[in-house]
This record gives sequence, structure tokens and C-alpha cells, in this order.
Amino acid sequence: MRKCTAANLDKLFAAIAENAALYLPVDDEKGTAQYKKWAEGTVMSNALNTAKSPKDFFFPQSEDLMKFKTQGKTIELTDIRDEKEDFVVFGVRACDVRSFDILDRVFLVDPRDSYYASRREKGVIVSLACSKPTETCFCSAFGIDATNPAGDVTAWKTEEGFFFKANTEKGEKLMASLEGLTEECTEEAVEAQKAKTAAILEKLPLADLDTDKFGGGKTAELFNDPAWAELSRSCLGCGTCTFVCPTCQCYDIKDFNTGREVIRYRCWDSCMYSEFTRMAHGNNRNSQLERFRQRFMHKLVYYPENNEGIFGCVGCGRCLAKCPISMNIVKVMKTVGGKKDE
Amino acid sequence: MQVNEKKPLIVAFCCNWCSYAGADLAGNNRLAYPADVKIIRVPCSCRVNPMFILRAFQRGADGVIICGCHPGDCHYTSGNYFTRRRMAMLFSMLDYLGIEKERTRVEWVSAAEGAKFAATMNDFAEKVAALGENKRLEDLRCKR
Amino acid sequence: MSENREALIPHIGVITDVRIDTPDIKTFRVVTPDGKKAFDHRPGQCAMLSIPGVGEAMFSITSSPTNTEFMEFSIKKCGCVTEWLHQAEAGQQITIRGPYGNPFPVDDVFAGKNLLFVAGGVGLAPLRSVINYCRHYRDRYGKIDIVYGSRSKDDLLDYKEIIEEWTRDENVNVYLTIDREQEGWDGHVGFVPNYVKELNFDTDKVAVLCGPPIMIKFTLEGLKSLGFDKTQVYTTLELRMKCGVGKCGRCNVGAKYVCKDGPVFRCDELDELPSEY
Amino acid sequence: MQKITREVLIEKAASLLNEGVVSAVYGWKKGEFVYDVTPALFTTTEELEKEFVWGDFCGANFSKYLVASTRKIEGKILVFLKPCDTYSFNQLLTEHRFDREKVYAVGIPCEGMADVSKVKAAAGEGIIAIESTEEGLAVTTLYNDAPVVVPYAEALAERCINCKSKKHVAYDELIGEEGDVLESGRFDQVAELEAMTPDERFAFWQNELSKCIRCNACRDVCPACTCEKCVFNNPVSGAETKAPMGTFEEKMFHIIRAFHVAGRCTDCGECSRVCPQDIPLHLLNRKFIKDINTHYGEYQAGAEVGSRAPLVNYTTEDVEPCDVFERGDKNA
Repeated sequence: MRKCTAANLDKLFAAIAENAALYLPVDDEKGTAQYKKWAEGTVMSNALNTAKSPKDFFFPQSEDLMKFKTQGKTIELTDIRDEKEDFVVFGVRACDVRSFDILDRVFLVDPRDSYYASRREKGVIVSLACSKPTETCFCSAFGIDATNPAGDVTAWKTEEGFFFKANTEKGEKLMASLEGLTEECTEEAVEAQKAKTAAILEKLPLADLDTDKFGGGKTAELFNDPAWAELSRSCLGCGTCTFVCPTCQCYDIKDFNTGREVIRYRCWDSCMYSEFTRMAHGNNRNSQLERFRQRFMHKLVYYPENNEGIFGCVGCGRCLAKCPISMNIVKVMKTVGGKKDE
Repeated sequence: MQVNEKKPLIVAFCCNWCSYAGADLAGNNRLAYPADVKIIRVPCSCRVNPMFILRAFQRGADGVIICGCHPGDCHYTSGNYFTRRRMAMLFSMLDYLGIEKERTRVEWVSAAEGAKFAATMNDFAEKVAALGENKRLEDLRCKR
Repeated sequence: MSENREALIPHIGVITDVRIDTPDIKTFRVVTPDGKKAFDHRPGQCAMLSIPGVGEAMFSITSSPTNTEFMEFSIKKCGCVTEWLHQAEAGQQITIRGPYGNPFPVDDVFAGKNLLFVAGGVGLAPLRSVINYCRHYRDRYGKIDIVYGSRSKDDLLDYKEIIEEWTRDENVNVYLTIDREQEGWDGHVGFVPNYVKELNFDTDKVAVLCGPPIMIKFTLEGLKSLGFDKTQVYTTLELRMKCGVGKCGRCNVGAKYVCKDGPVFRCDELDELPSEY
Repeated sequence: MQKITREVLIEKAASLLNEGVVSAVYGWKKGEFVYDVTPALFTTTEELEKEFVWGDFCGANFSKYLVASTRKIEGKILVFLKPCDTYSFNQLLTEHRFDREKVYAVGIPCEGMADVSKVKAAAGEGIIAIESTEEGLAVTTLYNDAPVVVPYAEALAERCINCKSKKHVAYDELIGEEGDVLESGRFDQVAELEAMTPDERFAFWQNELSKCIRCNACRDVCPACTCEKCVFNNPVSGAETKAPMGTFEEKMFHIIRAFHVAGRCTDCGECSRVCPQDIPLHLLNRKFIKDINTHYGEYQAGAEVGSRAPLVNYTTEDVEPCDVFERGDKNA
């Protein structure tokens, strides 16, 4: 384990930024944390987490895929992906680190999504352990340890400064490049913080959230649960939950005609949108109930069914904070399938 | 060094009954106005949806002008009165968003006012040219 | 499957021939610009065709894999992409990517069996590839029965091929039907599900269905009444797709993605899925 | 702190349900925490007693839900309306979006709603309990031993600080006393922006609108946005864009959204409340309202049923578009 004193932090950031683009959470003028590129003078946010998830780094909200030029009857195709430079994302929380694993299981299975894959290769993740979880946190329900996140490098922030532990080859390389700014240290301070945070995690209001009702193979049991109707009744059908979610990965591919050429781009889409599954001969999810159910069944049943039981939710709590009508996965988990327990 | 002297591209929505005929008259009388004014004929100036105007800017217009019959002379009695309100509100909003107000204009041009049409276009093109390229409502994908 | 297949970037394809099948269905022959087949496929698989600026859509490959020269797509005019395609002429380039989805189990489950194909309307398109595959390797399969129906005789797809090739094959029986009486038609008149029941097939076969959902529903009931088990019946589904590779999240029925785990499903497998298709 | 209690509302709802006057009740349903209340439909007294809440976080406006639910539900629906909600209610009636006969509207007084982000800013993260006291909201968090009291004035949502009216403009029955239309400073911030230079204004909006993630929550929650099919959902409109591509699309979306509700927007403030990126969308709507008031005479959408919205109206003496710029904008 290596330590960087608070006084050396800016130098550390500068050193990282020398070799790669460094992104870290920064407070905006309203005090909301968002990932920003580091520049001299950038102050890292103290917020628990960013408003938008860091999935943008690997799966941006919109990206150009290719370009077509048509002339008469012929088409010329050019791959126009932007070759991203090496980059470091600093301060990713445990929940969001898990979300990358969840996305990997979608984008990196055959046939591999090379747009996603190349970003994944170029990015180094420095995670940051939580010390002040909030009431909307429920990552522990999905087996995530907020005090000891994964990532290429794990960081802990205490009053003394930052503590780092490399977990992967990429992480070791990064830490090696920072040797002059860090010093070898014991794990005492980190262990103390872990214990303190663990005690808070136990006290969280959502600490006892139960996932047993869900998981692969539960489709038949849960699909026709009467609770879906009431839960989805007030749903506006907006895409807030899906767009702030670190694991939502549905996308649309669309063409934009600039007048000279056609750009085919990919952008996030939401299963909550009424047009999501509309096709020429109809729509197989016509009501908001069906669309709402799809989102939660996907995270809690379909995804684990296809991915060794891993849930498609990381408990980051963004949807709890952002849903316009305060309907969210926690309320769904507490209600759906509940009748059987009684 | 060659200075890029890109001429401003102007989209003019002209109502079929007055302004388009006015443009025609300007042409018949050989009154010059910039070739970069692209006229789009609409049945009435009130056919112009705010989206049309924004789309024009997106696709590379540097200025958008709407021409209709003089108030009171609308072929459909009241179309241009609605245009007047809508465009007043829309242009005020664009101004509020910091988009140069000289890039948008509404002008009433009758079928007999060929000279006014040409003069209006010349004046508008000049004002827009002074502002330079439209940067604030541009869509980079549509730029070269 | 080739290694490191690029998921979203298509090949350029050229439409070399457009055949007018019915008033709203045309069959397009597609090759690469250098005149080859764009990729190999198995019977029942699909491909994404697109016209830049119009859109991309999934179509079943109607030509048999045994055709090594080109691919064919029978396309009914019903949306933006298909409407555009219907206006296309020979020589037009489009984009094509695939193959997607699971094929029919022609080499294991179907091998040595008697086969019954039931299709309605443009539903013949995905079946034509299997039928021709089985006809090509005739000795691998038992008797083949084909029941095909459409609204009218003008709406029968591949009519020429059916009459000139299929009906002349040994041990292949073709039963055609149309919904309503029509001048110049002396064949069977009536809906496909009823015809299947009337024909009273033996249950010693594997059945493959494709057509409008309502036809599939009633044909399945008909087959059940004849004594067929759901494990003997296969069908192919269609839902909205964007990526074709199980990532865009739109064509799933329960935990299954039609583009990846389908489009071919055995009917008892479908029963386990939620009724959302 | 709200003047009426939850019990009063439950009693009213229960008696109307039991008398058979209404078959369902729109109300706020208790969440996991104090502040995350969800709009819900209650059909039994038991449900009401168990889950109905009324307090400082019941901001959701039910008016728009009536459009769909009055078509689906048999019998009358009881809806509780805060003063600002009644304007949306009237506006929807003006546009014939639902059948008035199917609704039983109960006006309830409102002392203003709290904004949870302001509460969090004042009391810290990790809220486990909030109590409404005389002094303000007493907030208990995971990290405070004793509750922190946040005065109401500090916790109030922006739209409530600038409350335009405590008067109910529509109801079948009113609980509590009738309030008055208020003089508010709701256009002050619009005026501040108008007084800036175009460059400053551009920078302000560029910064705000670039945060947009196109979740469409502002549109979907808006009681004035009730088109059966929105142009931004219609693939053949050419405007169906799902992601902010560059900077144009987000401007386009927000200009069109605001323009489409211009003259019909009652300034209920739901758009800004729901925005996950905290974009001050109400400043776009208020600009239109302010302009309309200035040029076409004072107009409050929803103040009365049947009034003609200013943008579907005209006079022969209207101001010319070029003259609209003549006010305020001294720097340009």
C-alpha cells in the first residue's frame, strides 16, 4: 500500500495528467458533482457520488459510428470512431466500478463491441472507497463492499491523505509512474476507516434490502405479479432512471443526414420510452406497465439469468434521488413478489 | 494568406400570395439581391413552424427571414397576425438565449413590392454578413 | 464464425435483381460489390439490411445456404426501410451485416425426419431457406409436406418456384390455399389452420410454422388436435431490433433475445417465456 | 409547515369513498424516506390510512394524470389540488383534455413545498428522519447526533419562494381558507438575464443546456404537454432525437418544448423540479410569460376555464417582431 499526503495531491494529479487525460468528480456552480477533466487548479469534489454515472467514459450517451457517402447508387462507408487517448478515471465508487463489470458482460461477449472495448482498454480506473454512505445507498444488497472497491487501483481517502493499492497490471503501471509522489505505508489507517464505514453501512435504512425473491429463473413467478400495475401507475415514461443508471445499456442506432453525408450514430435509449419497441407492424410493449416491468425484470431477473446470477443493479441510489415521482428499484424490490411471503 | 470570405447563407420563407410574388417581381425587374438568399415558398407565413427556423440554422443558415403579406392583407384573413405573435415570441426567446437578434427577421412584402423585397434582402444579408458565421445555433455535424 | 467479428459495421451489398412477387412483396438478390456472397449463413438466420439515412432493419435470408452465389430477401412493404427498398432498382447499393440468430436445427433434430412446413403470406420467406436446404440434401430427410396459404393467389410468394420446382420434386407435397374464392383459382380455398386440420397429417414429423401471429396460434391448436406435441413444432419470431447482437436491449422476451437466442424457437420453449411477443 | 394535517385529508377522502361519491383518490404515497413521496391512486380507506401522506414534500401535481385516468377509471376521481395545481387543472379543462364531470376536486391550502436538495445542502447527507416543527424541518442524519433544524425559508423550493398565487381557481370543495393571488418576484431572474449582454446570456444558457441528458422528464411531467404523440417521439417527424448530439439538439429541444407550451404554461414549476440535472427550465417558460404579459396584456394561463391562449389569438395592433427587442436589452 502506498500513501500520498494531502499536500502532494495536486502534484499527483499533475503527474497522472502528464501521461493520460485525468477525469475526476468536480463540483459545478450549484454544488453538483460531475466528472470533469483535470486541469491545473481543479479541486476534487467531496460529494459521495456524481450526478451522472461514469458509464459515459466507456459507453457515451452518443457516439458516431460510421459515415456513409452516397453517390447515385453507390455507397462509400468510412469508420469514424474517435480514437480516444489513454485516460484515467479517478474517484469511482464501488457501485460504479461494479457497473463496468456488468457492462462488460454485455459489450465484450462475442461479437465484441469494439467501440466499447477500445475505450475499456484505454481507461484506467482508480476507485475510491466510501466513508460517508448516504440513505439511498444499497450496494451491499448486491454483495458490493463500499469500503473496498475493485478497479485497477483502489484508493482510500483519510485525513492523512490518499492511500493506494494497485489491483491489476494497468494499476501497477500507473502506481509505478507515481512512485516519487507516494510512499510505502502500513494499512492501519485504511483498516480503521474500513471498520468505521462498515459500522455506518450496517445502519443504513436500506441495509436489509432482500434480493432473495429475484434472480435467474424467476420470470414465471414475478412476471404476472399484480403489484406491477400499482407500481407503474404513476410512471411518467421518462428516461431519467435509465439515463442516470450506471448499468442501463440499451441503445439506439440512428442515421443523421447532414446533407452531404449520412452519419450513423449510436445513442442511449430507454426501455421506458413508448417508441422503444415499436416496429412497422406494432408494438409488443404497448403500455407503461409492460415497459416499467421490462426495466426491473431485466435488472433483477433476466440479467442474472444470463450472467451467472449477477444482478443488473449496483445500488448506487441515483434513481432513488432522481426519479420525478420517486418510484424506484427499491420500492419495486420491496413490493413485487411480496404477496407470497405473507 | 487567403481570408475565408464565406458569404452568409440566408433562408427566406416567403408566403405564396404576396412575398413570393414580390420576389418574382424583383427578379422580373432585374433588381439584384444576394444569390445566397434561398427562398422557400410557404402557403402562408403562418405555415412557418419554429422548428423550420431552427432547422434552417442547424443546416447552415446564417440568417432566417420570414416574409408575409402586410398585416390585414393575408390571403387567409388572419394568418400573418398569428405569424407576428409567434415570431415575436420566438425571436425574443432566441435573443434571450444569446443568439444574435440580427439573424432573424420578419418583413411584410406585398406582391407589388419587388423593390422592397430586394432592398430587404440586401439589407438583411449585409447585417448578417457583419455578424459572420452562425456559431450559436450551429450543428457541427452539418459543417464541413 | 470469424474471429473478432465487428458487431455494428456492415458490408456494402449490391442489389443485383429485383423480382416482383406479389403486389406488396419483392424479392431482392444481394451480393458484395465484387459479386460474391456477403457471408455464409444457416437456414433460418437473418441479416440486417440498411439504407443510409433511412434506417436499418432485420430480414430473414430467404435463399438457401446451399446457394453459394448470392443471398435473397423477400420483403413486404410495410415501413420506412421496406418502402424505400421497394423503390430500389438493380445496381443499388445497400449495407448488409449478419448472419444473426440461431438457425433451424436442420442437421440434428430435423435429420432423418419427415418435415411439415406451414406458412402464411410473407411467412414463407424464412421457411424458403430451410425448404430449399432440405430439398438440396434430399436424402437426409424423410417426406416433406408444405402447406402454404395467403389472402389471394396474387399474394402467393415464390409461386413460380413452388410450381416449377417444389411440386415436381419426389416425395415433396405442396398444399396451397387462399383465403377467399377467386377467379382462375381451382385449388383449395380456406384458412391455413383449417386446411392443416383437414389434411390430417400424421404426427411422425417435425412441424415448422411461420406466418401472422394469429395463424401461428390457430395452426398450433390445430396441430395439437392432430396429436402433435409442442416439442415437435418450431417457429420463428420477429421483434424490433437495432443491433442484432443481443446488446441494444430491445428484442428480448424474458431473458431471451430474439436476435441472439432466436429467432427460431421450439414451441415449448416459447411457453416458458412471458407472453410479450 | 403545512397548516392542514394528513388526517383531515384522509377523513375527507375516506368519507367521499364511503359515500360512493368517488371511486378513487389521487394522493401522495409514503416512500422509503420522508421526502420520496409518489403520486398514487387510492381506492380503499385502509390504503389511505396506511400509506397516504401530506407534508412538506408533496410537490407532485396530479392534474396531468387526470387525462389518462379519467378515461380508464369508472366513477369519479377525487383529486387534491394545491393552489398552483388548480391552474394546470383549469388549463387542461380549457383544452378539453379530460371530462370535468369525472373529477371531484378538493382544494387544499399549501404553505410551500420543500426542496430536498436544499435540505441536504443545509443538514447534510444521510437523512433518516425529517420532522416538521414550528421552527422548521428538524433533520436527523446518519452523521448528526442531534437533529439539525432547517428553517422553512431555507428549505423552500424555488417555485414556492416565488409562489404566484395561494388562490384556488378550481375546486368542488375547499379545505381551509381561500388565499390570494400574490405579487411575486418570479420574473426577477428573467429580468436579470435580459439585462446581461447577449454573450453573457449565451454563456449562461450554453452552460445550463449542455447539462441536458434528454431524459424528457420535463416534457413528460408537464401538465401542458399532453399531445397524444409528441413530435420528439415521432420517427417520421425528423425531430425524433434521443440524445444531445453536439449543442444544437438540446437547444432545439428546449426552445421547442418551451415554445409549444408558451401561453399555455401556468408556471407550475414541475419541469424544474424534476430535472435530474437541475437546469432552471422555468426561466425559459417565464420568459415567454413575461413577454406575453408585456406585449399582449397580462395573461395567466389557467386562471379561468375557456380563456383564449395568447398565441392562438391576435389583435391588429400587435407589436412587430423587430420591436420586441426594444425593451430591457440596453447592452446589445
